[in-house]
Amino acid sequence: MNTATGFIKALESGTKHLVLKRFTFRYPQEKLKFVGDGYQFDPKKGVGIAGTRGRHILFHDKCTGCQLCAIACEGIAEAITMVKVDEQWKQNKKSIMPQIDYGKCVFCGLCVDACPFYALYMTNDYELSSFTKSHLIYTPSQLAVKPKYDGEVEIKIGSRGAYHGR
Amino acid sequence: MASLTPDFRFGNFVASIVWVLFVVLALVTVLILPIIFFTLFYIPLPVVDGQVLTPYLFFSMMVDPSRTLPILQFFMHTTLFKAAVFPGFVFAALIAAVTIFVERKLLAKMQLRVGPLYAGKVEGIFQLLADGLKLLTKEIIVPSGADKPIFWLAPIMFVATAAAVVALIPVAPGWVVADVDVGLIAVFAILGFFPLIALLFSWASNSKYPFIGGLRALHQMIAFEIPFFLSALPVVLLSSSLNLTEIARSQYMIWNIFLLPINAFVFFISSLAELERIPFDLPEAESEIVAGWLTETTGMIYGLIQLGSYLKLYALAGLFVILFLGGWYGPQIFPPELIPGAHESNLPLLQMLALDGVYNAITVNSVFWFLIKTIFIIFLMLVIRGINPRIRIDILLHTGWYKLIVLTFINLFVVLMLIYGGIIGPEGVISIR
Amino acid sequence: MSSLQEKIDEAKKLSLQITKETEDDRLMTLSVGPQHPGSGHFRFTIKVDGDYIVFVDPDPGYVHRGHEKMCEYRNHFQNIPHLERPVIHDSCNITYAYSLAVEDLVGITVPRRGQFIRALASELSRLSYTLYWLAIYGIFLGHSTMFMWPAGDRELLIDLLERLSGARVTNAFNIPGGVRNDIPYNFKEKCLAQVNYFETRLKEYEDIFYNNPLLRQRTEGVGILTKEDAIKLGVTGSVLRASGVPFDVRKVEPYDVYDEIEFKVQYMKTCDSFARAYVPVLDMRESCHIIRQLLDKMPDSGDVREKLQFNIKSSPGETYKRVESGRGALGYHVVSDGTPRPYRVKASVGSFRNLLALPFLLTGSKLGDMPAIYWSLNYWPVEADR
Amino acid sequence: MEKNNTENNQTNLIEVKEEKSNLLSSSLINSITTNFGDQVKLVYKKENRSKILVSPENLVETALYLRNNHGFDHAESASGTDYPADNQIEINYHLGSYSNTDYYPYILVLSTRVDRTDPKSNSLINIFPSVEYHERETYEMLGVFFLGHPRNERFILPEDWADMPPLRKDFRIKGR
Repeated sequence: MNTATGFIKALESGTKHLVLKRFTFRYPQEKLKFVGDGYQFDPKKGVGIAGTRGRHILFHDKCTGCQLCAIACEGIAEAITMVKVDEQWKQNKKSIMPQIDYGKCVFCGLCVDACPFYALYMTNDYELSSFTKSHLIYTPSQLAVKPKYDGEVEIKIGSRGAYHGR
Repeated sequence: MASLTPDFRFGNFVASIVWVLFVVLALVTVLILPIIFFTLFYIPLPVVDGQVLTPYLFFSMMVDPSRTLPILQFFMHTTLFKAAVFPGFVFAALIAAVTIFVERKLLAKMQLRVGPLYAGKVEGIFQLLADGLKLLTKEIIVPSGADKPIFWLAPIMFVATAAAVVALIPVAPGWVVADVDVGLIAVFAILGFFPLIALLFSWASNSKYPFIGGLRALHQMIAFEIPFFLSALPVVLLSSSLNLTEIARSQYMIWNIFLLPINAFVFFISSLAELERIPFDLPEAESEIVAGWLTETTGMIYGLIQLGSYLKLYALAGLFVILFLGGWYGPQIFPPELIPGAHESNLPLLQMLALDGVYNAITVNSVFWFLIKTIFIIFLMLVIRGINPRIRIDILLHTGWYKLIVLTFINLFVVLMLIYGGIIGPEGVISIR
Repeated sequence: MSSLQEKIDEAKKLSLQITKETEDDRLMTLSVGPQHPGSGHFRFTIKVDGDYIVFVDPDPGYVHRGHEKMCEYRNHFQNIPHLERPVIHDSCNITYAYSLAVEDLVGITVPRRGQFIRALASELSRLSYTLYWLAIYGIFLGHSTMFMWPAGDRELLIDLLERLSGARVTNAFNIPGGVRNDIPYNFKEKCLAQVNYFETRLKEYEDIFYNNPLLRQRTEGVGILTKEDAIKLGVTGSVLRASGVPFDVRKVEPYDVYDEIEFKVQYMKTCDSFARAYVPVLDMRESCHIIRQLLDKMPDSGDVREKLQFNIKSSPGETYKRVESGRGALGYHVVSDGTPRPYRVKASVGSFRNLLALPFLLTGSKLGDMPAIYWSLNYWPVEADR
Repeated sequence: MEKNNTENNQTNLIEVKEEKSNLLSSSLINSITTNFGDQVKLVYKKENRSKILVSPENLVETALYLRNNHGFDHAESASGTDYPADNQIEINYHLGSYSNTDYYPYILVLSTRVDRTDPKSNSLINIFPSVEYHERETYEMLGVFFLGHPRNERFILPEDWADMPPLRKDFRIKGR
């Protein structure tokens, strides 16, 4: 009889789930809500600020071309190269800024930790697919653009199980 | 937006479609129509309503509503229609398709997933069509060293055998493709071909995993064939007939499942094993032997075998309904006429809408109840797939040989005692007729 | 005359040879992996006699990436992102051990709040790994529902890790000196709610999977690894605990804050595949318990990270630090020669140690038991290859 | 001149370090030193960890003593470290115990140094069966031949590996 009760319990558990809410959400129509504006780092305190590690954002008015991000990346992904930019900034004598190859980047965020000038942060934008590998290389001017991302669903726990809801 | 390739031109796309249409039209006018007319000229044409059904008459009848229904009625009672369309292949294939879709959605629901979603806008109802098209366009890879004739023949044989089982299942009084007197035995005889096909195919594919899978299929089949047949025997004793229509008729008052619950249980388990569905899907156990005897299947070969196995699923669920759930009997819920007074009125359009002459309340009711019961059984089989892991081969053989056979024998003797004791049976206390 | 005798002898020899060959033909060699659905990135050759496995030869290395060699060319911080690659589902634990080793070499202690947060991250990571493992165990035994439920419920924990660290699986969160960032706003309530809900899901797993008679038939009494054999083979983690040795690094050698946390070391004495499959579920319950305590006892404010230079130089010496990962004790033996880069890193991982039990258990068992035994060993091919 | 410097660095590694001494460590080390005397050299002693260095000839003997008298029943890992400056390869066995509850948190590193040009060492497979794959890995990664090991052959590396053992220090990674 132990066998029978085992089967009946399994059947009960399985059929119970027919009325639970489905857990998946429709991705392109709905997107996940993230905590902040992306991972940031406060060099004074030496700790980061929690957030999603998506693609980077580069503040041209703060970047000094010190290459610390490229040095940090050297042993990890070698995704950052310093390139010459046409702009003239007082703090950036050499006029070089990071250019990031997202075909190589592993989104560890250690370059953000390395930047002492609040110039390189990460954003919520993680949708970076493209048809060619060359499109994955983001130049400093592309990195300066603040991405638009509006996710609205997050995990909710209700009487009919956990689900993704607004 | 990002789904189009950079070199996509809409004009080229339209042009290619127009070109294909033109080629098809040209071929039809030049080749296919003459061939059709030549053949029609030489074959004898049937007589409907006292007129020879020439193609011209046929087309004219299709536009004249008053003449359409007799033609439909005539075609519905031809053997070809029965075998190919209604209780036969197309009907069963449709149910198989619906079963596949429902199975995917139901399992998805049970597993808190979505299941098919995108094909066909509404919850992915055209997913199966998309899958079928995909399988059709896929390359068929024949392994080197394979026995090519058998490798090509086996999937077709599989579908044909499954369709042969379907042909024996009645769905309503008189609606059966082959109404043979040894119906039940014929069903078991045809079912006995499946492991042979599996073994042949696995041997022909010249690979190790299919070979093991084929052997497993054979073992499983032999272990479960005997309880399968023995569990159906008491039903034959009770209704004193092997004809499936007769067996269904004998349950007019009491369904067999109330008299023989253990038999029904054994039959259900054995049919799961016969179908190689989840607790018993050893021949296709993917974590042990890749995909078992289906390892070397590709493209439409795989599609045909899937179709065959779902046809078999429908056939066995139908057989369960015929044997234990009283066949097509159920309360009459359909009206005698679809639109009351349509037969008396002389309005052809109204008669056509009411399907006068074609519509038969009893038949429709029978088919309805048969379908409801069959779907319930299929649903049970699907749910069992969701909650169980795979069984091991030695436990399976042990279950088949030691438990189920003994159970069916005991049950058989109990039923015989009850019949001779005059409790159940044709002249028993609990009368069936 | 003699030539005839020779011929007869020759024929006898030949026939002997033929019979010997036919005897060998009884055995069928099956290659399980690397493209077999029941193997992972791993291959083992088995020989079967009928339905019985008579010979097993594991051949790992399909995803070997020279992890230990790579460490010698990067500094301690740069090592973190690639160290977690072998087990991205358990990334917080694998970097935890390395961080402990580096902190020991450098000679710093992590702030107390940082210790709590990284213990929390490692517990979440362990839960998510165990669910992934459980999902694959389910599908290996042909239970498709048991594949989908843990894979779906894992989202609860992945979501928490994502909030905490910013990445879903490759967290790079535990680094030498503490953690990368403080917990975000409103994290405690969210974490508590989701972990509590997750704990109720474990009952459903038991109903549909562990108490299912078919599963019991398949796993109970299968692949018995006795206590003596387990000790002899030096297995670890849930495999060891299922064989009746209550060994858990968090208990026997508490690192960071684990000496303040109350939990039981769950172990079973039946030594079979079922025990090895069930001990991780018991562990998951304990992990939920630990997470609640960690959230409760965590100091409200404070530093989370000891500030270290990017090119921190460690004193020459060597150390061996271990943590309890999802697969057992995970130790890092780090040798330093005073430069910013480690001189030699050796990872002693649970998977590699449990691999030794695979031929031992599979030989003599049935082919149908192969997935039940293989995946119950809590073996992660990528980690074993490093 | 530079080479000399590095050599000094390397030899510095094997200095005795007295750190926070532990009762367990002390009793264990005492027991070993009373038994083996100068044959065993203590490298470091920390809380729950200690490392001893023995000569290759005494390796089996020491391991046997540790297993029989102290309950070290398994090896967590067997690994090697290449010291090209000393022309030596160090083999480390991280021994642990599951049968002796006192030694649960304890890891004893049993190490030996073999010549780098022709590295050969006695296998501990008969004493600790758990070192089988670890020693095999050490063989292919560092080229140390383990005498008495049944399968000194390729394990993790590709089948067609024809280069030198990759964990040797003179095996360079491309581009670094």
